[in-house]
Amino acid sequence: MQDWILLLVLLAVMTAAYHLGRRRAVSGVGGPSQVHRLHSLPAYYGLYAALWAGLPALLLLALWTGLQDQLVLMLLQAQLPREMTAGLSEGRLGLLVNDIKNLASGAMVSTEVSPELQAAAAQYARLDRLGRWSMWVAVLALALGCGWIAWGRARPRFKARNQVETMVMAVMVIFSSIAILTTLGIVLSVLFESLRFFSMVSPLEFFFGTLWSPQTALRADQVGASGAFGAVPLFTGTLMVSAIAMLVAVPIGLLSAIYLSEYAPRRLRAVAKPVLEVLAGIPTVVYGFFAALTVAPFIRELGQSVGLDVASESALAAGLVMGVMIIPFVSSLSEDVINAVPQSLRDGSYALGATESETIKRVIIPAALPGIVGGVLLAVSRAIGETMIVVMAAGLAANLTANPLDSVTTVTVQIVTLLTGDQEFDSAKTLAAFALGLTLFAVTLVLNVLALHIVRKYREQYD
Amino acid sequence: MITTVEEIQRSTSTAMRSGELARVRESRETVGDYSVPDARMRCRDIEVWYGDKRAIHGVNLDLGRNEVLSMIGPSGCGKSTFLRCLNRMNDTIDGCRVSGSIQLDGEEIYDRALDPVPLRARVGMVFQKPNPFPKSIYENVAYGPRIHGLTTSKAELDALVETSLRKAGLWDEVKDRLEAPGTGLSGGQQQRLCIARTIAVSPEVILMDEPCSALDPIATAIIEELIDELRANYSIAIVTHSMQQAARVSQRTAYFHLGDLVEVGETNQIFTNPQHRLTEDYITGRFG
Amino acid sequence: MITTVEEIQRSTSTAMRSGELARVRESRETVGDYSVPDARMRCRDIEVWYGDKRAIHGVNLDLGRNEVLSMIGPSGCGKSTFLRCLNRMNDTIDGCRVSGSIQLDGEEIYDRALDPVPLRARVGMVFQKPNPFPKSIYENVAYGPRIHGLTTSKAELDALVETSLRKAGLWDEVKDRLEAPGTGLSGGQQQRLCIARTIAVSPEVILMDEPCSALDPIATAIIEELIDELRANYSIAIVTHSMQQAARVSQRTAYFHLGDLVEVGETNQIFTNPQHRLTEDYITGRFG
Amino acid sequence: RDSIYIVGSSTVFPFSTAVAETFGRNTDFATPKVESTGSGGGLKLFCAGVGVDHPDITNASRRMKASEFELCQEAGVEDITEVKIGYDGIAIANSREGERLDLSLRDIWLALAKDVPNEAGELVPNPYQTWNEVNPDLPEITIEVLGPPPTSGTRDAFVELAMEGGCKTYDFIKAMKQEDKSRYKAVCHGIREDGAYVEAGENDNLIVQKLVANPDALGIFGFSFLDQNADQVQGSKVDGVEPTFESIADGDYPVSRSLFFYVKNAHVGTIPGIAEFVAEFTGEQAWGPEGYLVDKGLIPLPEAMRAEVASAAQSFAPMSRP
Amino acid sequence: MTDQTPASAPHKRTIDAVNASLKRRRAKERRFRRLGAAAVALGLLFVALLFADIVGKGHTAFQQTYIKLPVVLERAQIDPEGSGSAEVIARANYLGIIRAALRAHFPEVTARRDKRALYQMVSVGAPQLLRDRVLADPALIGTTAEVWLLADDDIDMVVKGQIDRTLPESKRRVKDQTLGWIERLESEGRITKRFNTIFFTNGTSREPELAGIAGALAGSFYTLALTLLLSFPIGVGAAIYLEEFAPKNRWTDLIEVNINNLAAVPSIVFGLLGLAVFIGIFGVPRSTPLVAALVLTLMTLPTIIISSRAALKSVPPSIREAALGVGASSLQTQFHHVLPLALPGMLTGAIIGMAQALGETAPLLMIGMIAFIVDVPAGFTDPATVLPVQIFLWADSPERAFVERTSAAIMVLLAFLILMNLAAVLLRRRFERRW
Ligand SMILES: Nc1ncnc2c1ncn2[C@@H]1O[C@H](COP(=O)(O)OP(=O)(O)OP(=O)(O)O)[C@@H](O)[C@H]1O
Ligand SMILES: Nc1ncnc2c1ncn2[C@@H]1O[C@H](COP(=O)(O)OP(=O)(O)OP(=O)(O)O)[C@@H](O)[C@H]1O
Ligand SMILES: [Mg+2]
Ligand SMILES: [Mg+2]
Ligand SMILES: O=P([O-])([O-])[O-]
Repeated sequence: MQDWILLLVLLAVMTAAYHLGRRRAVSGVGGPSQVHRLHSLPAYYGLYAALWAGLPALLLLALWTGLQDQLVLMLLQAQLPREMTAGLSEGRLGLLVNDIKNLASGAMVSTEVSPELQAAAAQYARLDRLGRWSMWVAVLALALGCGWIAWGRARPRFKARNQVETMVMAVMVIFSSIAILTTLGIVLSVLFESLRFFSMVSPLEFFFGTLWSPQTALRADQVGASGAFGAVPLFTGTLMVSAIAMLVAVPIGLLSAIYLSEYAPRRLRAVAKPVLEVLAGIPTVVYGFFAALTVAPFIRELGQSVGLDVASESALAAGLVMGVMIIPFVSSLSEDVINAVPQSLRDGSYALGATESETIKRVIIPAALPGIVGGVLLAVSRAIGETMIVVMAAGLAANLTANPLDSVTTVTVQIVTLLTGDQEFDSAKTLAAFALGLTLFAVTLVLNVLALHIVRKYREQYD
Repeated sequence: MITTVEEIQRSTSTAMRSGELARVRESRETVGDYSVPDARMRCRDIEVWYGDKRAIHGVNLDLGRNEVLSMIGPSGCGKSTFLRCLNRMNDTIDGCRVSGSIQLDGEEIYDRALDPVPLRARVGMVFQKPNPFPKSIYENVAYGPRIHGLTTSKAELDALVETSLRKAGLWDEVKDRLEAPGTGLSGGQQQRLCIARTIAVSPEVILMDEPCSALDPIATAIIEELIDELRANYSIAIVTHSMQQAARVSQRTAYFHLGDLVEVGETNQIFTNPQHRLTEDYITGRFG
Repeated sequence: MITTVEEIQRSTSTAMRSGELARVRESRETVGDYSVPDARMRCRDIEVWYGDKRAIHGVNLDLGRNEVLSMIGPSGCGKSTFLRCLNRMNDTIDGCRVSGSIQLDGEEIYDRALDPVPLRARVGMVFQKPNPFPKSIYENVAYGPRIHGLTTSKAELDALVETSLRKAGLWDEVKDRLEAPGTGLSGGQQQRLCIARTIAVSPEVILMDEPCSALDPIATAIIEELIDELRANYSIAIVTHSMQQAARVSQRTAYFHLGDLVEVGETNQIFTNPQHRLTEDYITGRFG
Repeated sequence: RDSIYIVGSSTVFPFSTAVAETFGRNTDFATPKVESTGSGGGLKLFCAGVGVDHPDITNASRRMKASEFELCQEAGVEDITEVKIGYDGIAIANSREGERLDLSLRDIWLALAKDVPNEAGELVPNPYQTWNEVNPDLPEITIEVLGPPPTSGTRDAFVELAMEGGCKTYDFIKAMKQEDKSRYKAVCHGIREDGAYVEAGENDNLIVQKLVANPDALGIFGFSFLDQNADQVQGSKVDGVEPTFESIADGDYPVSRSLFFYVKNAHVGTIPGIAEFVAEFTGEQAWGPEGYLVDKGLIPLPEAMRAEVASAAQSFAPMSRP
Repeated sequence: MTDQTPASAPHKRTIDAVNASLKRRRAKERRFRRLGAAAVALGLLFVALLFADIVGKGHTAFQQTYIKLPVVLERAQIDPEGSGSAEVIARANYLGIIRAALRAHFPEVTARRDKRALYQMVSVGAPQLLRDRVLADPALIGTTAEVWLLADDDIDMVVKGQIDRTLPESKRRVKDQTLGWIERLESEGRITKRFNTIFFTNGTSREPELAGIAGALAGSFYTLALTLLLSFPIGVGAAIYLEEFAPKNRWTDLIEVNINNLAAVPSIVFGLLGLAVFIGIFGVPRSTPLVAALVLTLMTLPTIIISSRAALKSVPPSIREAALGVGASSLQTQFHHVLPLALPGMLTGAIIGMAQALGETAPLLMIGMIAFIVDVPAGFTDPATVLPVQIFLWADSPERAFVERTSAAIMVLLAFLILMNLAAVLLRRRFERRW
């Protein structure tokens, strides 16, 4: 609660710093009529002061709120009477402290309240208050101090714009590096388990084996008939399901995008685009039920009526429904970039006697290609990462097959089932999930590198 | 030394003369004979609106066979707008409405049943701002012939591309980088590329919106020679700001002013003996 | 009647004369004095590459104070490229590299430490293709003054916008639709809008790439008058295809040919007595 | 933290949450937070240590394993109370539009095992395609059984009770148990992978719906789903016994398993409400034959056992090493 | 069409060629256009189909069955001392009162077993509701009031026709006896269906008739608000930097590929990351909107970055030149000119990314969001669950009544999605333009 107030106060300090910085810069050149003699616009001097007043203090605030509790508890533990803490393990101490906290905050306590406990609770409340007050003081002092220094710098020759832009740029660089850090985090969080997995199962078997059998012993007292970790069927399954999904999503999505941006009346476009986007937000459970209970039986009956043997779970059913789900990735993103192709290019083509469709196919699509590929890549990515639909409609059997009417499973599905079922963290089985994750990561990386090169090759720069 | 539009307008109220001549000189109707016998294109009562703004006020004008018609007039007077009506290019502008009748060889082009595709294949256009496709130079020129299926073999297409680029005077500059993107050309080169692109489909009527604005005299000469040559078979309407150019290439000239077609007539006559005061003011304000 | 580039080149081998004169006439170095005392901008050994293609081959050229320098040359010879070096506009083109030294008032502009932002505020540019912002006409002109804090009140800004538009000869045409989008103007109007936008920030050096290409004679005259007026305080480099215009507005003229600066000198001298054969061919190929 | 933190089995989740809710409603304590992590995942979290950040109770649809107990001990989770709360019947059901089957354990094993004995008594890959090949009394329909994946506790129980039960009826295999335990397990626990057994994920509602759509298929799922969907699916008799509350509670129906929860004794008395929660769970109004858990599909323990377990649980008698 | 002299051979060729192929080209054009229209129609059809399916299954959940009984609210039982204190009134045995009312209405039911079945017709939540009613209106004490009591989910299912009364008894959960009581109550006009407010005000529950979506809704709200707050600025900032400022070299290629690749990482792996980093290292509390938002931010970032970059790419370079040419700094150029033009595409990215985040369950599995949490969260660090997880859990519940509630929850989620997107969609429409 208090933190919110502090945040508001900080905001007020920033606003004040903005105005003061601005004022100082303006008066430095002798009033508003002389602002052109400033290096930058007055607002930049204000922003500079405000950013300096705000950012370090915010950082401190974030750090402090993260650490305050631990600090207070440490202090509290140090001050607890000997007899209370004697012989307690760290975890139990934590429980004791929890009791004290509960008592202090007026929540229910588990045991009778002894006077010592009462005293400790009071002490805790004191410490907590102290911590909060020192936080206020520290944060505000930092804000005022930094703000004052920044304010002092707001002299006419000071390159405020450059400074502010450097700060903004730094923030953007930090933002960009989040992607890298995420990757790093992902790799690190699967790497060690993967290595452990590969120490149990030979990579050769994993990468080239064609039999994936989850029926391995998960526990010492459970023995499976076959334990095979050949990941090939999983990758072919992933490939097939994603390919089917793309076969649905890319034509429908792209054609929708084209129709909406080039042919459709405005009104339709304004409605249809957001409506299609809803497809991306329907929970996958819903798609899963739809695929398993509506599409799969339909395909099965259709197949049987023409004499085909269709498994009740088929890659086709899962792929089709997944394709529907990712339509908006293709349609909306493509629509935006198609819409952004300058009208002059359309005019140039029409003036030569091209029909709309020729213009679209030969001029607009090539010009919008990088963006379209971006959308398609996102869609593929989503297809690869999707689980629920596949589990519900394509089953879990790792068949190495090229028949879309067979049941297949995908890498992601296996990862999820292995990680959410009954697990044991030192059996090859659960570890396989990590190895699969890492491998998938590597495979998609290679595919993305290829995609980047292809896009580079066909990129057309207009204007 | 200079006559601004403002000054011209101010002078309207002061420099009045009397009688028939004065009436012609201040006419609200088009001065001169806007019709030609056996016209290729015949425009009647054209009005163009951009939203609420009327850009063209009831213009009548014919484009004859084998003639070059030049359109002149101060910037913003509606030349491009009018030109874009002739192949229904205005259809692509949101909020632009065209009324009146435009006939190509006796056929109403704003007829709902009419397909603009063959129309635009017959009435080609070079835009005021060069707009090459973001494709290779070769593809830019080959685009039209390809979609219309004008050639049957790669060799034929190559030859057509070469002739078109040659005619536009661009061949020598680009012959060894036909695969380079058309957008990486200089301004004047882009303009010539767009001309080459248009003539590659041999339209019957060619509309050119300031085709030489970014060209040096030599390139201009090449284009003018091209226009002269094309006239043998085609009809050409050209917007230009250079009265010298209008005089050099066109047989008839139309003078537009603030959305009105003020005067139209033989090029010679317009430049030597303009009837309307506005035309005269414009012509005599000429430099060079 | 016509001299194509090709013919010029062919003639090179045939029409050789001997002696000093011949050497000048066929010189590979720039003919004429490219430097001026107390230059505003001083360019030395400028080379520009687009990828592997060299568009400018070692050009030396000065731009003096209070002078108008015009650059002429056949389309594609590198005029725009050179002009864009002067305010580091080429930085924005992928794969474009510039080498050599360019100084503005003695300061190296390609210095890594130099901030291109104030540089571009000091060296303004009007581009060859008009590129108004997709904002209102008013915002187009007001943008520069706003970001540089040139005005302190709305009234002042309004006044500045009006003066700039007036100077560019556009005020009367747009005064009652200042809120209309700048992209909905005619070609020539857009060009003038871009000129107004540039002069609104009163740069010290103005680079104009064919500023009058889409303008009628009257509007051209207004711009030329503007240039003449600006010269009193500023330096101006102008690319033009109209030799008449170059003769009218500029004190010095530079002739470019295929990436080389072939000749530079007093405008009078260049047009009456060109030294280099290429210059002469270009000048005498003139029409009108 | 002033509320109880429970993790563990998804099978016990419906019961645990029902108790949690009632407990929250009827006492002044905060409603416990119950996470569904699976038995293994729950025990992993549970055994990570003592302290506010660690769960107080974990549910399991099987008994804690020795290795897990070790893990707990190492992390200082020494005293653990084990509470067995009842049974979960595992139904083998099909659509009401199909014929009700009467299966023996041996039929089940023969239909689903990876390898089955041929006439000569040698183990060969399972050749059976229809039920009547397994047992001439059964109808001639294709063997297609939708069941949980190997990561599920239900699957383990099914394998141990139904498959192994059927497998043991062959004496030569039973004999194997002494000689070669792992081979015995491999034979009895191996489920065929040729498509007759369809791993259908853990959503039992989905299996029910799939059975309705496909009357020839059989499905394996928890008894509560059979109870709730009695109008659509019917449970096959196993060894002549129909799956009902009574038959499962009496132990007549052979395929059922025990459900448990484990309490971290160290947290009792420090996290408010644990003792009261355990009392609620082990009270007759909850787990008795007329308690609300029965409505949720829990099969209660026999009366004597309930009394015994309840008193042990409420006194938090630590379990011994399993 | 033309009757030109043979001299005009070339153009004759053109128009002839055009006319010769026109029919075919027009047919192609029509086909293409129809294909486009069909694609849009198909897409919309899918939406309609899914909606119809969901609404068809779920709309009944917005109604709930109540049973009207005369309830004797004796002062002696509720407030014996007549203190009128809320605390005393709250303590009273309302379960007993309700049971007594049932017994009084069905005096013929005497066997223990039958009585139990009778009591079960009323929801276990009914006493609490009665208590609230009495607390709100203490004047009721001492009277016999006709009270609408919340019915049990089985009764609800029968009344709504989800349980077929014509089936033989053995195939139904509701036995003949109960059915008889229901029919009697119906004939007496003592059964009604009312708007199900409980569904919108309660947290989850194991009793379908008491289960509500409020907790999950609040959880989703906090989670997505935070996700949007983090992912949009970060995504757009990163996109601008990478597209416009970063030097184009191997390193930035690597980043680009890397971001594309992150989009392909299965969402559950982000859950692993969140578990290891946010919970494991930074000590963010489990099962909270905070940790969920952090994980979902990482998951949606690639979507936003990629679409933002595509949008930035499609802004014509001449706009940038124009701004730079009047001396705008590159950052000003971006924020004043490029960003507004690219905004529609960026918003699309945000819309899709947020939609995905709203519907995602898998990564939340790893960070303790699959949980039974009754209390409605009031902040970013309260234990919470989110809509898709609630849907996932309800879909996995055996009770028949949860089927319609699952669909109803999906409807709520979709309504949430549409509301969430509305602002973005309107904003996007404002900024869309062609040039
Ligand atoms: N972005 C680019 N990429 C590659 N080559 C280019 C690019 N821009 C220009 N060029 C080439 O560089 C040369 C010089 O171009 P520049 O635009 O400077 O010519 P210019 O003198 O301005 O011609 P014009 O009068 O036609 O505008 C030309 O050959 C042109 O094709
Ligand atoms: N898309 C548009 N929307 C609104 N008004 C427009 C649009 N295009 C042109 N106009 C207006 O219509 C009038 C005529 O424009 P047009 O482009 O025809 O002029 P123009 O004669 O070609 O001029 P220029 O010589 O400058 O190219 C001008 O006032 C212009 O501002
Ligand atoms: Mg025009
Ligand atoms: Mg140029
Ligand atoms: O979640 P389970 O361990 O009971 O399958």
